[in-house]
Amino acid sequence: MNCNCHSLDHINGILDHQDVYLDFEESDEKLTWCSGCGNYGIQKAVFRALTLENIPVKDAFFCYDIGCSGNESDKHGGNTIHGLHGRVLPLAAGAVLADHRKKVIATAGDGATFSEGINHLVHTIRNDYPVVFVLHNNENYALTTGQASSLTREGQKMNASPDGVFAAPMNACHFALSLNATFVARSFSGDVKHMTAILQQALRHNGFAFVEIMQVCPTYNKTTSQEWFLERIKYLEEQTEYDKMNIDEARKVSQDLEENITMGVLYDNPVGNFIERLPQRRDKQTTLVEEVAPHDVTKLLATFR
Amino acid sequence: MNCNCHSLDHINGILDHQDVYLDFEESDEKLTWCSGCGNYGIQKAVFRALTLENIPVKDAFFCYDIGCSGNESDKHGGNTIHGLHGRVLPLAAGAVLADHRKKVIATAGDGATFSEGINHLVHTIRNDYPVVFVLHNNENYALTTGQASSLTREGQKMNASPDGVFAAPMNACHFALSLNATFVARSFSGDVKHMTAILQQALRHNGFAFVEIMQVCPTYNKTTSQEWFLERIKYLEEQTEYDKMNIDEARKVSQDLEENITMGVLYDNPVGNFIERLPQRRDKQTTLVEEVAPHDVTKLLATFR
Amino acid sequence: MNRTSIKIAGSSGSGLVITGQMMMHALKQKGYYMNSDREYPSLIKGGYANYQVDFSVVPIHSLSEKVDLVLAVDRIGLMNSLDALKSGGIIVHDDDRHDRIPGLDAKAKAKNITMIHIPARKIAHDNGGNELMTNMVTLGLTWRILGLPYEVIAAEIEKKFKNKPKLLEIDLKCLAAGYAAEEIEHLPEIKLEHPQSVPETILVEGNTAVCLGAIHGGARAYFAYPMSPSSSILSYMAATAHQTGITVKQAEDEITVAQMTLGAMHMGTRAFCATSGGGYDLMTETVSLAAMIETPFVVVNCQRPGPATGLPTWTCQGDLDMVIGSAHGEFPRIVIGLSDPTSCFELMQHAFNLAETLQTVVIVLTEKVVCETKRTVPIFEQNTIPIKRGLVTDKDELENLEPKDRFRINESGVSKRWLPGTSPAYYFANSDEHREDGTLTEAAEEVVPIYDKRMRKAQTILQALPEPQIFGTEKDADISFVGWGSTKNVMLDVIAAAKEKGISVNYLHYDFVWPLKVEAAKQFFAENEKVCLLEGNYLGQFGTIVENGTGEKFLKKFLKYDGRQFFFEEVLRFVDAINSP
Amino acid sequence: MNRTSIKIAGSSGSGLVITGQMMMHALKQKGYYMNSDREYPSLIKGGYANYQVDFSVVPIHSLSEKVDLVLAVDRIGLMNSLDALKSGGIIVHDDDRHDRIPGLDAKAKAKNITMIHIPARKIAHDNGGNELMTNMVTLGLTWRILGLPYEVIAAEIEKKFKNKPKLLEIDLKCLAAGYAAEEIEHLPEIKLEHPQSVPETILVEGNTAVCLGAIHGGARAYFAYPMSPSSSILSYMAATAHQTGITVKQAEDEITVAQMTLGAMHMGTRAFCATSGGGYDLMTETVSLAAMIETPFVVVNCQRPGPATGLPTWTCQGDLDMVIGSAHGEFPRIVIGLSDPTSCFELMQHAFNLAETLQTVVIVLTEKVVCETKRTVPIFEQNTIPIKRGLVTDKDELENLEPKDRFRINESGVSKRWLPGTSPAYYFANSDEHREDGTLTEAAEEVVPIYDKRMRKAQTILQALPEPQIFGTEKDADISFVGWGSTKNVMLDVIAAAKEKGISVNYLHYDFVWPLKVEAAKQFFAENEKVCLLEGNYLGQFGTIVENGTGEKFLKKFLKYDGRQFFFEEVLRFVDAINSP
Ligand SMILES: Cc1ncc(C[n+]2csc(CCOP(=O)(O)OP(=O)(O)O)c2C)c(N)n1
Ligand SMILES: Cc1ncc(C[n+]2csc(CCOP(=O)(O)OP(=O)(O)O)c2C)c(N)n1
Ligand code: SF4
Ligand code: SF4
Ligand SMILES: [Mg+2]
Ligand SMILES: [Mg+2]
Repeated sequence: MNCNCHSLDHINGILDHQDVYLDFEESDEKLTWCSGCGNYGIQKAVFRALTLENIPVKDAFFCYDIGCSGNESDKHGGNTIHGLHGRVLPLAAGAVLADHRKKVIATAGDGATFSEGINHLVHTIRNDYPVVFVLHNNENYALTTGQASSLTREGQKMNASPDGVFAAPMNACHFALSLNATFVARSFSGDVKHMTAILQQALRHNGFAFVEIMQVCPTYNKTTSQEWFLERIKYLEEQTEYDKMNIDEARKVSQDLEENITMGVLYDNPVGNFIERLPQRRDKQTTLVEEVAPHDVTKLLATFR
Repeated sequence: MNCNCHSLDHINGILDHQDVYLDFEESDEKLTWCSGCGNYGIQKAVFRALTLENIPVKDAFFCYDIGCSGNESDKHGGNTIHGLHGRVLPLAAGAVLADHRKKVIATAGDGATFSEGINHLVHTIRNDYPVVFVLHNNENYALTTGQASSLTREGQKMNASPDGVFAAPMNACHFALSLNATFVARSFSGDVKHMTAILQQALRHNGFAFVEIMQVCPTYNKTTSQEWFLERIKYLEEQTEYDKMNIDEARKVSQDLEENITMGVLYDNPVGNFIERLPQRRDKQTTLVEEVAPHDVTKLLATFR
Repeated sequence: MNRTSIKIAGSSGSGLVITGQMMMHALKQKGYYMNSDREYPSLIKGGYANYQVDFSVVPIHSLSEKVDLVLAVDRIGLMNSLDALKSGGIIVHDDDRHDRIPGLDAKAKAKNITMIHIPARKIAHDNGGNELMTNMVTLGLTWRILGLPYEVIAAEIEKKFKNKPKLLEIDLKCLAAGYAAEEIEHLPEIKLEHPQSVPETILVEGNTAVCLGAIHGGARAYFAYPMSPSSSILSYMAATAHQTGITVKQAEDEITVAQMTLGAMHMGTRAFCATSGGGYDLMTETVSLAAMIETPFVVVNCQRPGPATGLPTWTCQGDLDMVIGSAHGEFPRIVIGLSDPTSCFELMQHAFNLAETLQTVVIVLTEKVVCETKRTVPIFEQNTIPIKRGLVTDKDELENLEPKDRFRINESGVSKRWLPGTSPAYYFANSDEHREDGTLTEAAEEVVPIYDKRMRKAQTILQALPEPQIFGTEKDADISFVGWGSTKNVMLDVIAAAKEKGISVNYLHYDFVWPLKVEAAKQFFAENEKVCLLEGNYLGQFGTIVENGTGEKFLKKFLKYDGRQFFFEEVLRFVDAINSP
Repeated sequence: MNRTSIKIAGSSGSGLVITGQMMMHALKQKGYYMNSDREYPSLIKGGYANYQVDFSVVPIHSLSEKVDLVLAVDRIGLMNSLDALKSGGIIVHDDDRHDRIPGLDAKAKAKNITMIHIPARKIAHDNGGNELMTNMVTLGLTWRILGLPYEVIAAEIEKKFKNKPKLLEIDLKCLAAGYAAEEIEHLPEIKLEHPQSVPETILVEGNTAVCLGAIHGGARAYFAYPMSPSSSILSYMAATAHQTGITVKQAEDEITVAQMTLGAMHMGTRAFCATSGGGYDLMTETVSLAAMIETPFVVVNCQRPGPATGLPTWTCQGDLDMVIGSAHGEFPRIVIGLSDPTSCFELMQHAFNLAETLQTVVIVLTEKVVCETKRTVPIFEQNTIPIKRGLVTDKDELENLEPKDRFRINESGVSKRWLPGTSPAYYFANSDEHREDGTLTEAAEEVVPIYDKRMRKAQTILQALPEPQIFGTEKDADISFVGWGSTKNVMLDVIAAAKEKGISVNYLHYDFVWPLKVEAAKQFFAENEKVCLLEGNYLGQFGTIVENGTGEKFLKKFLKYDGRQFFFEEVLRFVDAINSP
């Protein structure tokens, strides 16, 4: 159990690296998420985790999707791309393949991830690109004013679903596990410490780290509120027996989204990320960025003479 | 066990409805799949199943993807769209929503289904649109000359993967089952009778029927050949105990793609298809096609006065 | 033309829209014609937003640049109000500490602005109300300043909250307190003209009118993925689905949306979809397919400024070149531009008729300012545009069709179309190049004639399209304009206003933007001396099409691409500048 | 210019390409210049296909409409051979029952065709060979008819099969038997000119040259989804990855491909991707994003006829309007057209330099006939086009950058660019409209200057682009042409051939197709009387751009859209027709 979510190390760690932390936080513009929005906490946890992992601004690279989750992406320190709706994963994958020395953090909503971009999710998992993915799961399309996503619960009445959603919701972590993701974790926007601890582990994972944050959206999702979650959350860290490398167990504990919602690192089983498995790159020490230079093609040309 | 694959009913049925069958087969142009290609058998089975289910040409509608599977789509009887690569499922869904009296049969390759169009697969399954989907799984991109698909086996050397594929292949049926598809079946291109029987059941399914045909492609897939399959195929129909409504069992039997490859209807558990669950359509007797007419909007206008 | 403009200003999510719309409904009962707009950031809450209502005793179509009164609901609203006001205007607000906003009072004075402070928050609280009800107080006060009778606005509030009697009671108290305007010295007054009668109008926004046009025109399926400013089409279609019985599906992405629409159209229903530029990009491959298989296709592109995410909640006319040029391969298509709710209602019906009879892709372009603007328009006339489908329906004919009738090579480029299953003759809708019956061909001598046929359709389309319309003097105007889409709205008001000044202005408006009816433009250039372009983008995209088509050059181009609509006064100034250089 | 054309014809998948390429390699050893093309259906096996090789003692760039000799490998090949031949041509075949093909002999006679039958199948069998080895027999015979020395072709075969000694032995026997041509009476002869020396050339296809150009130019990542005719780029990049160390990824779809390319470019490597029209449609939203965040982006669009699936294995120049018009929103971009392997090699390097230094999208258009055609060209010269990146790399400068330097508003529209992490100054690459440092803005007064800045880049681009090139006489030509892409190839041969006839032809070729360097075209029109267009599409897309840009009209437009390239003779006939009407 290397979770420090119930200790003070966390805050001490931040205090030790105040400068790093402030580099991320720094902004004189006001954040404009709704009050009570879970995104505030998630953002804080991401910066804390980076700080605690001693990853300074210059070594982090942030890729944001379009949605409430991506709003405010221009109000913190760090190099970013705020890209297109649904496309953050391949963007982040391209970035990290080019410069694997950067920690690439990709952020997207449930709409982006499980509708517009689910093709990317499937294949990012399969390819195990070394990206930390933070899913802001507020169970709706918030920025477009509250339509249902694939993760909205059955029966919910939403904008454009006045009769209530009638397909069963997908389960984010379970889906990732069904594709044999190498790191799958879940946390809650209301618990900054837990999120921080989880994200730290995600940052250390060698491969694609899938982190679902169950995020409250008081404006459009009245049902699964802060209180609703607090009543249902179970921390895996409190369970001493749990084997993070057992995917079947992970699948089992991930399943319940109604009664006992399991939080923690559900699965962590690195196999060597995409770049390490790519035959022509295996032995390279440099990044693709560093390698841009005229490449002699004389030998290749010789085959056409 | 309502499979008739080892009886003579099958052929007698076809003989009884020769005219229907010939309407589908009719064409004076030569089919141009490679010799030994599994697509010949699949096409035959589709026509036989339609014939045996007494669905004449005018009541069937065929949607084809781009790939070898879709080639030859203009050499048989029936109304068709031969659409775009990867997009056959939403096309078919749109068609059946408009005219649910037609039996809509969608056909695509593994490349189309698990790469370009996997977003559609996920959501077609979730929405349970009443479409029969015939997956021609030849484990490669054949029409573009043999690149790897997501279903190509690990280690296979393919066009553009000279070192061999290094991601584990997806399992088509298992993936469909992980999304709680309501009908999942598997058959083999070398067994027309079995395919016919399976497709008949698919045609009777109320909802989305996912039918994986493991298809030989002697040109680009030398590994999983006719012989290879014949040595490994196990028919579910020979197993009297099997409960088609138990998804956990289905997931279990679907898993093995190496030693004992299970063929048959793995899962069949209709819940009422999309159209039936759509509140505003539940009580309608007509199709959307029949309803095209000026619609009086006086009442709607009144709300703006 | 006497017009009054009121702006309700504050932070996004603080009840601006509801307040504005209650005011509009009350004004409507009095018989005013109105136009409105909502400006807001791409955020759910916070950030400056406003809701503007312009009204008059005669129909108006545009918005004023500056308003007569700002109802500032909070400090953000107050801080933005001075710039929004005409000199001599009025601010109604509830900011106790407004004198601490640096320079505010001085600036107000310099601009001769009257600032009316009312302790609305306190009043609301005293009456048992909450934060949002302060808007009732200021609304009451505003109504008083307008010199309009209390009962009218009170009746609106009663209608709105009739199901919430408790709330209603408090609301009415707040409203009344505001209207009473006690303790306010020197209450200013805005003198209004009063309508002679209450015209038969509806107050409706463009996107709703798009829906109504489609519904009336027989559309039976709608597919969409949410995207500003198209999302309200989805909301309305879904909200009315029980009444209309229409299949409405929010799908997983725009590719799906386009494919479902095409599949449904192919089977023979009327289906459509809507999106904005980025979503349209994703649909283009399907557009190309529709063109190849000659299946009718209707898509609405609700424009907002790009590239990329751009300004998602603002307006522009920037996607014209894109919808004309995008989607691979060569094929004809039709582009229609919407301008006001009436045009939305009617042109959607034409869109379906053209798509079906000409078996073509029809792209309907609209603009955020058309989509989301509520305005008063005459009640839509129904049954004026008969449904035309161009289908073979005659029994005998159906019996005798051959497969190759479907894509038969002919002069018009439009072959027979029948619905799958209605004739013994089946056909292949083949995305591969094909023969007349849809069977694949790669033979040069077969490819050319079918390619020619598809391209010949462009001529048939051009003939089928209605001519553009001239507003204002028929010819020999002092100043002339050409445009499309929302440009029409401001031009209508400018023509009237210029006339009052003795300047004759006319305007050539294209509802059917592409392919260009070029003769009308040529004639317009021939018959008018000073022809200018008014267009909401950087490049003057339509202007270039007109110039290239006619060989003429615009005297001047007034282009705007800051996300805002053309305001009445700025165009009038442009006219003045041309008129007396 | 003496040229010889040979076509190997038969059903797809029957060894045509291998046979053709062995012949080409042998001809290359003799010092001939060559050009070739492969026509095949979108099927894996079956259907008529052919491989044509034209060769000469001087460089040639086009193909002949009709050939001198057809090597028919099977009945399908034989049945298609008459139409392919010049009158007086030769057919080499092995069809015992050719006399049963209705009308074949009569038609052959009428066209004065010599039919040479050789029992190749039998010979192959007698020597222990299989079906495919019959091609060795006919190849040997063909080589004999060409009067070329046996050793040269035998050496090629030896090289090819040196790792399969058993096969080689049989192959050589077959070849020898064919060459011996026993029992063939009246062996015809094709008299060839013989090269004086063996020039230093490579035999390479366009797509390979694209790869080599990119590799040489420092590209370190390639992303793709298979699609004809771009797939061979992926194959080559993957096949050479061990040598180059380049990250090559076949991704799940074209959207992914575009996004990965953009992400990689943004971090500072050189990455590119390729596709065809339908795949490009899917990339357009990403193109719009690249433009908004001003990240360089290089994409190769390998054109084939559309719309939709169209003619996937055939050629055209039909996507020009599309790549200029597609992707929502307004922004400048560069379009480059490839023509021959040398241009592929060089222009790919320019594409990267332009994309990076101007922070823009560069779309490289190529055509199936450029992609897949093997031809002899001089060995590519390396290190002639230095890598230019336009990055801030100076340590001090990097230390002192501010975030708003990234999108700073300036005259050129090109602000400073530095790689993420190389400077303490970070920046936001924001798809929302933004200020100079990338922070979001919706304020009109901030939107306009940054929009202007991005659009001003169009001027900087135009100045940076090289001028188009004139081939043939500088001015006052009898007949003139304008074109782009593969048009150049046929024009080079036509200019030479026309000159021999005493007709002076010149040709204005645009490598950099968009934005249009308009002055050069104006001057060309001014200095030449009869300017025509030669373009591989229906609309004459580039022609319209030139006409609109210059205000001039082409005398005639020769447009072709049947999936075939422009053949040498048809263009020459066009020249004749114009010259002596
Ligand atoms: C191609 C495209 N389609 C649609 C949109 C509109 N859009 C913006 S955000 C969003 C959904 C947001 O939902 P989610 O991803 O869950 O993020 P949230 O706002 O809930 O954080 C949509 C549909 C878009 N920007 N681009
Ligand atoms: C948008 C788009 N991308 C790529 C292609 C090229 N393409 C045609 S078929 C095909 C793959 C075929 O593989 P699969 O779907 O497995 O069908 P198969 O040929 O194996 O039957 C591809 C990539 C295309 N037609 N359209
Ligand atoms: S709408 Fe929901 S997700 Fe968006 S800012 Fe508000 S609370 Fe947060
Ligand atoms: S390549 Fe494979 S799938 Fe395609 S026709 Fe040949 S055998 Fe069949
Ligand atoms: Mg969400
Ligand atoms: Mg396949």
